[in-house]
Amino acid sequence: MILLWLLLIPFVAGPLAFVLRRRPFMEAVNLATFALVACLAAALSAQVLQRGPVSFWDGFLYADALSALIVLLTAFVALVCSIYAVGYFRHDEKYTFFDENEEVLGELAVYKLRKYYSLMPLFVFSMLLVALANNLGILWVAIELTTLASVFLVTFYGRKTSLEAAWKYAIIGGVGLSMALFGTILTYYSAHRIQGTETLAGLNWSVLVQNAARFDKTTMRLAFILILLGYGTKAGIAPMHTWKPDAYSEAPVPVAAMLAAGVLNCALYGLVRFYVLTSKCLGPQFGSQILIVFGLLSMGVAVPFVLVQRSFRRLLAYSSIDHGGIMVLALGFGGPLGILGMLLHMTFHSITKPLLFFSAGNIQQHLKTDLFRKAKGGLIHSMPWSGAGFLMATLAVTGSPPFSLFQSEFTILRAAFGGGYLLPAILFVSFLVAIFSGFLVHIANLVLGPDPGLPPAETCRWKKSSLLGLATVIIVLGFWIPAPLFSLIQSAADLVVSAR
Amino acid sequence: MNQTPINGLFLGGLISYAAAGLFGLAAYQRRRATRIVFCLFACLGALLEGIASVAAILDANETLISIPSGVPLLQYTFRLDPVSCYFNLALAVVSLAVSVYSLGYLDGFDVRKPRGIFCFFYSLLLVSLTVVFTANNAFLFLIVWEVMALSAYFLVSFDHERDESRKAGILFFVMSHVGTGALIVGFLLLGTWARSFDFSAFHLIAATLTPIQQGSLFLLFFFGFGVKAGMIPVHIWLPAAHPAAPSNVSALMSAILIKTGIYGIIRIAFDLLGIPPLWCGLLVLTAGTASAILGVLYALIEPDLKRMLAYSTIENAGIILMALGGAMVFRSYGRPTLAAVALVACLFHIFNHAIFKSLLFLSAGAVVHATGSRNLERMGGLIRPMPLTALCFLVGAIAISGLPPLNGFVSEWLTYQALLGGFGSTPSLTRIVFPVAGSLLALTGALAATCFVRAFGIGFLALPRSSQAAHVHEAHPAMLAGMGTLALLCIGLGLGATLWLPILDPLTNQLLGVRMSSNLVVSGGLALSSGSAAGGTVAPAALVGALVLLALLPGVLCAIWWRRGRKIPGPTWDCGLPGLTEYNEYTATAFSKPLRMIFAALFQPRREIQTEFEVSAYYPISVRFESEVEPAFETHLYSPLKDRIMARASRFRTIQAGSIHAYLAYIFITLVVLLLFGVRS
Amino acid sequence: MIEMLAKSGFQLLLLLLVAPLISGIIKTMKARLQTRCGPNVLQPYRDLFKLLRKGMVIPDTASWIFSAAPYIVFVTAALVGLMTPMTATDAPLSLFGGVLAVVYLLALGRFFLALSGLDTGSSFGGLGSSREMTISAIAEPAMMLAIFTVALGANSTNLSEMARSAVSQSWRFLAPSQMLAFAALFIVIIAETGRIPVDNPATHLELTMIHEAMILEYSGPYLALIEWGASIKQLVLMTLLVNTFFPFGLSSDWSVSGLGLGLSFYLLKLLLLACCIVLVETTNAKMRLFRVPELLAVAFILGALALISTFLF
Amino acid sequence: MSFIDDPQFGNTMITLMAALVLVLQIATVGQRWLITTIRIFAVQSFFLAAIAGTIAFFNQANHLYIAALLTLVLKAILLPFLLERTVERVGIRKEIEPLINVPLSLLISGCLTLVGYVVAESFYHPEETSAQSALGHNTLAVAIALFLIGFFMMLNRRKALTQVLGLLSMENGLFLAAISLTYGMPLVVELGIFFDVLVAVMVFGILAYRIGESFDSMDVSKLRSLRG
Repeated sequence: MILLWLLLIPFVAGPLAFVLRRRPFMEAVNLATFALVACLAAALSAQVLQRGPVSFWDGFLYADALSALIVLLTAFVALVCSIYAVGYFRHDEKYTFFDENEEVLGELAVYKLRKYYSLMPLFVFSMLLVALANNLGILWVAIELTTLASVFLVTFYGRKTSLEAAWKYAIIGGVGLSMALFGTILTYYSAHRIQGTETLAGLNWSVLVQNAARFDKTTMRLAFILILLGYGTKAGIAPMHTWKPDAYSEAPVPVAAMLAAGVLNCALYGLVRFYVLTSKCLGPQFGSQILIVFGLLSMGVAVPFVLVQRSFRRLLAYSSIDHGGIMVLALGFGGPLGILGMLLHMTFHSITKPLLFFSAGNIQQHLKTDLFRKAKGGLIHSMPWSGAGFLMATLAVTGSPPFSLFQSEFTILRAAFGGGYLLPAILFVSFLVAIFSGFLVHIANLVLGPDPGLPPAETCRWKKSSLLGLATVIIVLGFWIPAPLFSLIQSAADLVVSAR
Repeated sequence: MNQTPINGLFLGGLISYAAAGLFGLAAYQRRRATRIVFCLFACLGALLEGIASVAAILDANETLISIPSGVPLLQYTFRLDPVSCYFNLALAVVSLAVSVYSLGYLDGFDVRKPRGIFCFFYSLLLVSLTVVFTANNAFLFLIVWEVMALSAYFLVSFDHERDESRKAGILFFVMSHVGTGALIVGFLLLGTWARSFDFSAFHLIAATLTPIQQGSLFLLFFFGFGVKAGMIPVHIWLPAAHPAAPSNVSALMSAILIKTGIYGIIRIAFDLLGIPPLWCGLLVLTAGTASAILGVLYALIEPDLKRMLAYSTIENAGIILMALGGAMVFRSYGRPTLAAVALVACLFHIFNHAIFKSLLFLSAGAVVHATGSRNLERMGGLIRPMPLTALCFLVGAIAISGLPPLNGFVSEWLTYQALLGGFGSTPSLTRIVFPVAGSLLALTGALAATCFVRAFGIGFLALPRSSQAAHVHEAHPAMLAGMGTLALLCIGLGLGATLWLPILDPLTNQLLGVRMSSNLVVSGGLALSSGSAAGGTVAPAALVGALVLLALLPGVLCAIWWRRGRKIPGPTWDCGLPGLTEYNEYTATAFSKPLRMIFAALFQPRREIQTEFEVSAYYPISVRFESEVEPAFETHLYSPLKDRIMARASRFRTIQAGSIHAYLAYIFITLVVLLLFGVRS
Repeated sequence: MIEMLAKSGFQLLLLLLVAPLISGIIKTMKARLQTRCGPNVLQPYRDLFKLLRKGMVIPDTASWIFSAAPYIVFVTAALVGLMTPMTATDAPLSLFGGVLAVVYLLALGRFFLALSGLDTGSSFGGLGSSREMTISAIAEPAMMLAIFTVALGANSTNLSEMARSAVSQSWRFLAPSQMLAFAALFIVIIAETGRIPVDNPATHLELTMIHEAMILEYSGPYLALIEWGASIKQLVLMTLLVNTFFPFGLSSDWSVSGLGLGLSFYLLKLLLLACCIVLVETTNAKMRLFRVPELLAVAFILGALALISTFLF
Repeated sequence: MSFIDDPQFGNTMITLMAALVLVLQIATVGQRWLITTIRIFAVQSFFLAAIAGTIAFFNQANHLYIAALLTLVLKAILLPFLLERTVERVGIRKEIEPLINVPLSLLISGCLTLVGYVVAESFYHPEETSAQSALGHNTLAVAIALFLIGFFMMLNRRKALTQVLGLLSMENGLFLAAISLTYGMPLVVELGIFFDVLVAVMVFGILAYRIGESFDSMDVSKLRSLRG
């Protein structure tokens, strides 16, 4: 029953917010929905931990440890984004940031807010559907839905550049997903020749995984390549990453945070599902080679753009391309440590990345620009909380030790050295160091420095609470991981490894 | 003494450091009392750590402490073996003195500065340093290594309003991160071969490593730890970061942060890699000699007081590495006794350098705090208003130049004996390396003496060169107390060297299996011998006694022949000019001019003089003199490297040039290539 | 203990008396060679006693370092004297320190002398201390190589040990390494004691004086102490040169007959060395400051050759 | 009329129609008129529906009839009507010069067809499939070719709507592949896919319209301001 409620609540919240029209009601609905979804996600993970996989509608919705983890992460990020969004859009509304040439502010602003508050729950609904759908076809439909729901969120500000970003996002996403569909069809074909059933269950992952060993070799090889290209595009793996910097810098910050911490997880979730099938059928060797190449490529592509970046919003996009690359690399290294490292990295990344986006959002709203050239530095004087949060998040995201991302990167490196991938590991470490230096130079000069005399920014209660809440979670996570969370990650990793 | 009190002391020390940090962060801004409580907690922590390490060194078996950790992949295990406790003791002593000093120094900060943040990161630095020395697990070591770099970064860029300290902080953090990258790869390689990340496990498989593995691992670790130890090619962050930090932090950094690099090299060379091949020792020796020579040469021409001290830290790190290199070479030739002498010299110099370098930085901090500028050309005549600070600086200067009665001389003497012994014992051509290194060490020592004559002479003596230097008051009593303890320690270590050597016995026993103090200390604990039968001896305490006795002779002579009251104060000879002003005094740049001319090949000095005159060139109205020395490593190595990286990175920007067709083309080509070739593999 | 006190008392007395004599002899011989009649050989004694009785002018910019420096210079020179073997192979205080302690004690004296030069606040003091410290720094490696060569011969840095091994191996001074080491050490001692090619002790001309510039402001007893200390230092360095390379007549024990013989041979050898120094002084003009490093580089090369030749031949 | 239920006849009819679809696809690459592209797309969808109907008829896969009907209604009638209305409203008739000139792009489409056949080769298992199920096998090569040429068309054309059409023809290729390999995906999935395609086209239509409004031209290569 939890699965149905998990999907139904956001699905209903979208149109409800559309109907309510007034801002306080919409905010209330949004907050209530995501709070409820978060509790349900926690309950689901507890249930999965105790009683194993939960299924509903005889297998149509299916939640094992892996999907429970993805649901939990998506719910957490959605909750934090919704809290931040309240403060963010109030600030936008007050400083007429919507569109310069709109005379009648009030009415049009509400129209844009309605668009946000109705589309965001649908966006979260599609992400949850991705995690819970057992059928790979429905998985594809759900990921397509995430793209469609988020296109109009990217064009939120209606500027020319946001139109351009949305168009690129939609077209490249569409192309990627059609490749993914082709991969799904080929997988179904190779399964169809063995099972022969016509029913819907023919494409259910739980059914496919049992007799994946007998699938046809060449079909599965082609299917995996297409799936990697398809879901890799949604995850922003190089060379399909080109839409990411534009979409992240043009979308409003809560949407960008959801894209970075939500869609990335779902895309990689899809990739892992297929990776399990191919490694059962072809053995891990074939998959890991291509995954390592693509992982190193995305980290390598991120390095030059981090070093010579002009805008800090785009800097964050390249950081998430880099982290996408790290997770694909971890999957490529494989082995129990590799998969555990990847899932740990996914968890810590989904918790750390929103803080980076929120503090960047505060700074952009305060400075009215996201270009380093225009920002005169010394932000710590006018906005101490966001400045300090931004510096701390930068250190956390670039994987410097006291924070948890270093632990997951270290586990991934252990898997790399254990598996004998010496050169990729050394490249991995050098990319990490290069990206750290690029980030530090940019952000330290932005946050620290002499006082430029900007008026002190009054970050409202909502924004400050979301920043502080996330910061404490990140610091605590560096030293103490709650036992149930770690056992959830552990069982998800065992699921992926044992299924192989 | 069994285990439990040592564990209690050690953990108690860590807890009180942490308490100082949290208390400082929370309650700093309000009253002055909170400042005292912060310093008290820090001193308490230092005391506890000091006692714990001394007890652990003297205790026969090493203590292992493990605390349950929240993170499943990570175990908090500490190993208090003699080597780590020795470094921990040095840290405890220096942090005690610096904490006492900070009580006075922090009053000087202007009120707007967030002193609470400073206290938090200061205690975080102390905690991370303690754990770096005692961590027994490679993963914990790497985490705490970066936390140390992180807290040092925030302390260096504490007054980030100034561009110089912000840039210095970034340079420091980036270079230390590059070093940590090398360490991560090294430890992971070791971890996978040993199938566990405990240092004891590394120790077990040390014997099974092949020479190639040992060599490559050593290079990785030597680079990683060398960056933090301020070795020559990777030293450029040190002269930038130390002066930018507040003085009590730069004292702690110069004294202890440098030693974490050296601790790492010692741990790797002697404990974790078995016996590395010969060329590793020679590499360390040559790197040490280069660092010593270039460090002191750059220190000589530096007008900025704290930058000069930072360069002299590089010089002393070089001397320590020379002794260490010597020890490694002797060990690879199978001469443990000689290696033990070299190792004793290296360890003794580590402790001495920690003491006198922090003393120098603290007194420099007091001077800079009083005069408001770090430029030697602005100082002068400070010995009258600040007699005690001047005395402390003088004691530090004598110690660092290695002049007899103090501790610098004893450790340099031991290094000479080790190098001298090296000539006789090594068979092949490498025997010539040792005396040459010895003579370069002598050159370094003499240049260091010149450098500190210049610093003390120009900085403290004769007439004040600027108005601020004229109106100066003595440092805060807490600052004087901090400096005083260190000065007394310098003198004590110098005279009581023979008492100090037995403490080094457990260390040499752990690393080399040889106890050297019996044949190093001869004639009833009075004299220090060089280990060989009829080797040279030196008795620092006896020397001072003889000096005092002999001083009676001129005293008596003067008393007999010279009637009282005939000492008349008069003006210095001013060649008939209307009285001597501070413009007649020698300046720091002039003092180092002969050496700048002699070593012109290295410095490439550039001088520019512009004179304004009305009637004829011989009667100038105003002369403008500008002299500049080329920073060799920045201009020839680092800035070309940075420019090339940035140029190539900006060439990469064209792949995100905005055209959607190009983006689709990337995907299309990847698809077609993978369809055709991916399926085949 | 008493016996060591007696020996050091005798050696101290010897030191104090012979040092001014030697500088007096050098001065008169130099004058004679330049066909001048020159001052009486005992003139340095008269100067010292005159200065000890005169009053003193202390520059008002000077601090306690100005008045401490003379004592330290005199006392370190005396202590070093007690540590080197003059008439007998084992010096009274040889246990207290070897040749390294000698070098570094002299460095301590130079350190304080340079500081006192800067303390007076006049540019002459700064000029003198800057040049003094530079030249001694450049001379250091050459001296160290020469000392290493000799110490390796006796495999100990203890001066008495070196003297004993020099005495035991007859004709050792003819070995190439010893000759090269002697040449290197001779050049270094010329630089250390401020003799003509490096520094002109007799002049007060700004451009040429190095040692004199530092003690320009001293007067009365302080000047006496510094002059006396400088001559003791010169004597000690000459003794070091003489007794380690030409150890004839060094008595192995402190018997009266041995002392008498040792003393006479010792004075003879000093006289010969003084003649060599005087010869060098009169035949050479003072070098420009930036040519001195080349001279000391020659000394360094000689030292290195000496070292290599110990195991080549 | 006995030849109607003869599988051989079915096979020839399917191959004929698949070949026609491929020829029409290469024709769209060749010409420049926007309206004609939309109409060609409609005809292709009609043929696809016919192929689906034939396969359903011969293999008694009745869920395929629904898919065929949906394709017919949706892609042959509804979408072309929608797209034409957008074209009239924006008022752009003629496509300007494509990025790669026409003869070269035709050559590339030829090569892509070859690639399609090479890739399809590895799937062809004559030995184990019965004559009856081998019905639509050579259509897989056409499907892959359709997919790749559609992708190339998106790459090559400047107009926003043409890119949408490229995406739709790629989707057609997939539908053809699904039919020929596994006689269509499970019904729910098929419905989901159709629903997604419909929503996607509406979203693209709105976006293209707003780009036409603010950039007052549908030329996508003008969208270049976001760099680095």
